[in-house]
Amino acid sequence: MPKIAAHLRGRSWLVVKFLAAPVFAGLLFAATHAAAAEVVQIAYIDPLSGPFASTGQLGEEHLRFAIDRVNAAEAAGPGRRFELVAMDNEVNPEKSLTLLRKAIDGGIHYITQGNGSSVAFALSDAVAKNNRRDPTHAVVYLNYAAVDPGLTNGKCNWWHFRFDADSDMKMKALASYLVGRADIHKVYIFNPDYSFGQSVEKAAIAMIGNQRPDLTIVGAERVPLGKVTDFTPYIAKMRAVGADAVVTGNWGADLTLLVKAAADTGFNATFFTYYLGARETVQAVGMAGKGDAQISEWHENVDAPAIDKMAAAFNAKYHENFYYWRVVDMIDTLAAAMKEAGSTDPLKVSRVLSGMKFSTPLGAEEIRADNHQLLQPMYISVLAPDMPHMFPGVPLGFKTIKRFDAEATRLPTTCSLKAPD
Amino acid sequence: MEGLLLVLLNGLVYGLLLFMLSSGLTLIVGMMGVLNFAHASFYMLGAYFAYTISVGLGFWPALIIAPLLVGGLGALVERYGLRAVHRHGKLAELLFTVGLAFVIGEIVPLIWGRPAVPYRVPAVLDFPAFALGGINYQAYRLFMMGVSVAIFAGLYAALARTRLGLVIRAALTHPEMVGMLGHNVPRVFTLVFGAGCALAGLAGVIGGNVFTTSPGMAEALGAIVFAVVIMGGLGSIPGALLASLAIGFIQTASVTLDTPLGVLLGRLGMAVDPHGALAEITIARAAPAVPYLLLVLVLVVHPRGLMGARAD
Amino acid sequence: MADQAAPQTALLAGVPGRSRAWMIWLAATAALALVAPHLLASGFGISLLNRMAIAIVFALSFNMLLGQGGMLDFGHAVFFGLGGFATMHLLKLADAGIFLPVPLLPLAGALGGLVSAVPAGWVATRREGTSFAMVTLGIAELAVAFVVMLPQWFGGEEGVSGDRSAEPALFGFDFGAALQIYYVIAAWALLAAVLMWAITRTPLGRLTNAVRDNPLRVDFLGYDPARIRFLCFALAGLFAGVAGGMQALNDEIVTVSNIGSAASGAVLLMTYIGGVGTFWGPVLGAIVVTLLQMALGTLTDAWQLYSGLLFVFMVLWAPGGLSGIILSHAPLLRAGLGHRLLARYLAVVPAALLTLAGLIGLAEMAYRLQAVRSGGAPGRLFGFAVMPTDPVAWVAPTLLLLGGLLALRSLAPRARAAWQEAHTLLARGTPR
Amino acid sequence: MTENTALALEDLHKSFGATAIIRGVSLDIRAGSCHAIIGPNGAGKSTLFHLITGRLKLDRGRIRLAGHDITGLSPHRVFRHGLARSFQVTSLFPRLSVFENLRVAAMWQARCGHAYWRSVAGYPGLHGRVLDMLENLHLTPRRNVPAAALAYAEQRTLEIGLALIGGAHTILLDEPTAGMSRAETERAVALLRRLAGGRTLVLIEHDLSVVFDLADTISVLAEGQVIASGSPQTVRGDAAVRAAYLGTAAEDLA
Repeated sequence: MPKIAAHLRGRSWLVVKFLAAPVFAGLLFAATHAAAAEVVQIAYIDPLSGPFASTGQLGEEHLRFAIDRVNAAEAAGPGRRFELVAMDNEVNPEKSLTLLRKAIDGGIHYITQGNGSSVAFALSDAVAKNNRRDPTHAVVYLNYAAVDPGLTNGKCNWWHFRFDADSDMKMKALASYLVGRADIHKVYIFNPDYSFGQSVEKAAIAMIGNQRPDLTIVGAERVPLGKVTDFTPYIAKMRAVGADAVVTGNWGADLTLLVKAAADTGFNATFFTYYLGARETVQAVGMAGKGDAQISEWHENVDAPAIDKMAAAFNAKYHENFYYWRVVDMIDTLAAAMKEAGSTDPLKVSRVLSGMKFSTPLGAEEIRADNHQLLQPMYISVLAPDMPHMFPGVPLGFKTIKRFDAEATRLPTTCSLKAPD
Repeated sequence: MEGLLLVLLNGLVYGLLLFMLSSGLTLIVGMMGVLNFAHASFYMLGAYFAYTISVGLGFWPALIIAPLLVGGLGALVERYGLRAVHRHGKLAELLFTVGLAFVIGEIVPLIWGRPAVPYRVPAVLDFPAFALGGINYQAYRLFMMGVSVAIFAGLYAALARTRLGLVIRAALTHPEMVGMLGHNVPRVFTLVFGAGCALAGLAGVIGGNVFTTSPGMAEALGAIVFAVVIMGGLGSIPGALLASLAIGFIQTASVTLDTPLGVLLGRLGMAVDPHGALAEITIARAAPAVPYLLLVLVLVVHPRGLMGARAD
Repeated sequence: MADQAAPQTALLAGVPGRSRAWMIWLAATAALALVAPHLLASGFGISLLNRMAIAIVFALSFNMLLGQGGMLDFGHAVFFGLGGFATMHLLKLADAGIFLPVPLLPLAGALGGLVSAVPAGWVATRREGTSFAMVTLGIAELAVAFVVMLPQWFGGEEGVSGDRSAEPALFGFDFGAALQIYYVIAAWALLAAVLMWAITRTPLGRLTNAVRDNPLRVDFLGYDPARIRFLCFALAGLFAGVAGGMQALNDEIVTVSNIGSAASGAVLLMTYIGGVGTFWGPVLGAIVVTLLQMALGTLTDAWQLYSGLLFVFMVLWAPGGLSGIILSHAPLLRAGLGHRLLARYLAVVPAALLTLAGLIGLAEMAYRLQAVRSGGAPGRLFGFAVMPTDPVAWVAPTLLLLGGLLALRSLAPRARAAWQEAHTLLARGTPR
Repeated sequence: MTENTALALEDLHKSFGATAIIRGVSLDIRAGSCHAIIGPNGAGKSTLFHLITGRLKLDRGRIRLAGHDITGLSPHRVFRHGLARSFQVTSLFPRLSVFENLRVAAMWQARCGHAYWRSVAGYPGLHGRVLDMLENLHLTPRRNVPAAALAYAEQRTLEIGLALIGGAHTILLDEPTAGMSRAETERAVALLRRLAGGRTLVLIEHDLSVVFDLADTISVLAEGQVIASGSPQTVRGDAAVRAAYLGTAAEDLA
């Protein structure tokens, strides 16, 4: 009983501190504004606890790395520094909205997020409403990994900028490669059963079916995320229809289990994936992943020495493999836009970002003015032995089998954005 | 024909796997009446312990040591946690295990890190043992099935045929009586809980390398083990086996059916809009929901589960 | 649980003389709700109040089942979420130009919750105890599976969103502003709470308590316990739906995550920490847990561990929840026995703080060790620069923890004894 | 069966597995009488009550309550036909107050239904009826105490009160004085006598002084069959009863 009394005491202290926090934050904000050095806070709203924490943590490390680079070079303009404010949303849309509110209260005008299209839709929608209702607290939303095409089509808005190719763009690249492979005749499409998987499936059927007389789609299946323990029956089904390629948007544990089940049962089709590239996944899949393909904007064996150096620095600092080149790209681009705008005002910066053209060590890139989707070069690569860069514990590395120019990934959009007044 | 055989075989493999995963829970639920929500956490601990041990000593020592460690931990939890909440009733016991699952879920990544650990199938068993319809079956799968059958036989024999089993079952229904006969009832409960956790740990040792050993694995195991235990009838070992196999066969069979659900409902006499949302869902897509559908159906028709003796 | 919950149920039980007190409470709560947003004066503060109001209604509806009816529902979020979807679909209709006053939309949530709770309740309430809980677990899994599979109705991963301010303004309010929607939500919370409280005073409310205590006996008194459980379940679903509708208005988006096990788990946590033995316990729990979720997360990475430990702690040592603690002390304080406890309690505080400091120290060190391993900075702890890779740094918190625990071992029983003594005195002093 | 039969049992049978517990029991219980059922342990007395009240399902036989066939009805439906019971092992609502226990028991008769739109305090007569019963049970000072906190004899008294307050015309009492002291038993008997008021009481009782004190008719149950039935005097002299009651009980009978 008395223990609890103490506990309660602790709690009420917490409440006081907590209620006082906005006031302090406000004071702090005023103080920093008065000073010469201008700090631009970027709120990072992603999972930092719970089952998806490792992905969120990886994103945070990349953001910190990218921000350190920008600050060291004063790339956002003289005296202008970026600062990351990490917020744990547990991939929960409702919690994300509350955190967005908190960020807005704290005077933050830039947020970034990547995990979960559900969160992305919620944030994009809330940001648009907030900016309309309260323009002085406008927020720019930088999306580094949520790939639902809807975000830059039916549900697009001015304040959302996406730095990852959407699932349709990735499928366009995958499909053009697949259709060109004369040895592939029967394709099986296998996806997680939520909107991302559904859009992958739709795109795959549209882009792969009817392209070549001897190339058919022999099956399309969706399974609930994280609910299947044993994938063998699904492999048996694929095997029964004679599939020689499997296109899958599955990720994380489901992808690992799928690829391992295929290897265990001796099913030899090539898996064309969206998310094989994460170190955690490659390590879990092990040699079973040999020969399987992924689509990405970069991988360790892309010939770009400047990024190699970056990757080496990142690996040394965080004991993790550099993975999100696009996060560095995104922060660099934001810094460049601020420098060009000569301001950190969200509207001014967003006007610069919209339609911005620039080049990176990988080639020319463009943020489309009509839907704020970044066009960037894409690579299809397969896990192969004897590569210069291989994964720790697994003697495999990604090997480019096809590169696409940024322009080649452009798709029609239903969106046409206009800057707000 | 081959297709049917394949479904049966895959169903059997999956069913036995489910039984292995849920056997420890069945034991604890059946003998103590505690719905142990931390079951999946002990399963996860088993996998992690086995990984750590196998790095140093190899898989086979891990197979013995890890379940013992997990069982010991379980016994401690019972002795110093569960026993204290016992007097507050069943709900408190259940909630205690919920909290415990939460805490273990946080501590595991602190020790082993957030990414998955490379815990692999032992090389001796990593080869295709036989093939059916072009699908290879790993020797390790056979090993897994063997362990599952052994667990069943062991549990069944221990509870039904030995004096200890008799005492345990009596302790559940008539604790005072058994206490008066000179048996230490609390110690019996500690023993049972420890044994249940050890079985969870064993499932972790064997399942952790086939699946992935990561902090998310407890959550991934999820409610399915509860579906098995409840459907089988709380605490009935043969019931759990029956439920596992039923789920295994039906779910595996549903995977092969691409008939839309709408057509099925139509045949059952329900009017379904042929272009509506329901018409698009195939039975195969709904397959992973099958265990829960079965669970609800079984409980509606037969509230005590397939072979349960008690209703609560 | 029973030992602490018993007295207060008796207190609640129809003593006609107490009927004025609730009006004072209601007026005070309404007044507080009216001024609260102005005291906080920040958008985040208001959105936090909204979350609390929603959580309060949700937790109260959950406690209609758990506390009042003895039914542990593992899928209560299903009705919350479906109520939210129903509200959102109407909001979209409103956006499309059909006249539907925004503040009344949670009524659609009520309907959605009720309509979904009826079939679920029909199946589940035929059982009691553990079987009931397990059926709800199965129903929840099924509901989630189907909601995900039906993007046409539930929007799949992206959920369903609408705009509460798209309609023509009603009496000059467009409900876009945070403060306006706060008052809508606060009004609903107050209304729902009053209604739920009123239901406890009706025949069904009393019968629900009776079924919780002894369903068999109810059967022999002319009532079908399954029917009472069913009605209670349906009503709880209705109010969960109201909470879902409030959330739909607040967030302007409803997603599958509202239906899932995490949401069902959260409401269980809130209700239990607040205390299931009283009507108002869940209100307390909803407020405290919402604060924890939102505030603790920004203070430390280890917040989930702390929440878990708090939960285990409550189950082990305070199964009556916060309201149980308050109730076991209120009569003592009222009888002027507080001074007997104060000294003993104060003696425990330093020991408890010591234990807590040690525990927090160890947890923080562990989390920082992880951060350092992946290249982060260790930061400062209690004002000290710490280096978790240095084993020596672990000595201090370990010693704190051990010392605290040792002190507690001798001091806590004394405080407990003082508490029991006071209760004995109370019992002797005021014969009932 | 005659016009004023309250409860008629016709050839009731019940087995658990291979063991036959009730083997063809037939009884007519006269309205307004106090009918005691006695018999050695394991004779099937409590099982008989469970069968009458719908707690257990009959294998065979027919039960009529004041002319209505109540065979196979669930307990609450049986109650609604006017039959209430008390339990051998006290069965109260432990967390509810004494007052609330009685009020719940009186609700069906006060036509409360399942109302959730109307305060329970607003039902005419309900409150007064509970207060009266509290007085009769001598529990008024304890009205706000949770049932779990009552002393044993108080709990037994409340148990009887729950059976009596519901307005049933036929009341089955399963060992109402079990575990009570001499003085407490006497009080309970007085209570039953006072409150019975024209209602039919069916009594299972081991305490034969209570039986002979209260009952107009006694039936003796042994091995699942009625071996004797009649006035106390008749039963006292019955040879079969003596045979069934070997040992101490037989001396009591004499």
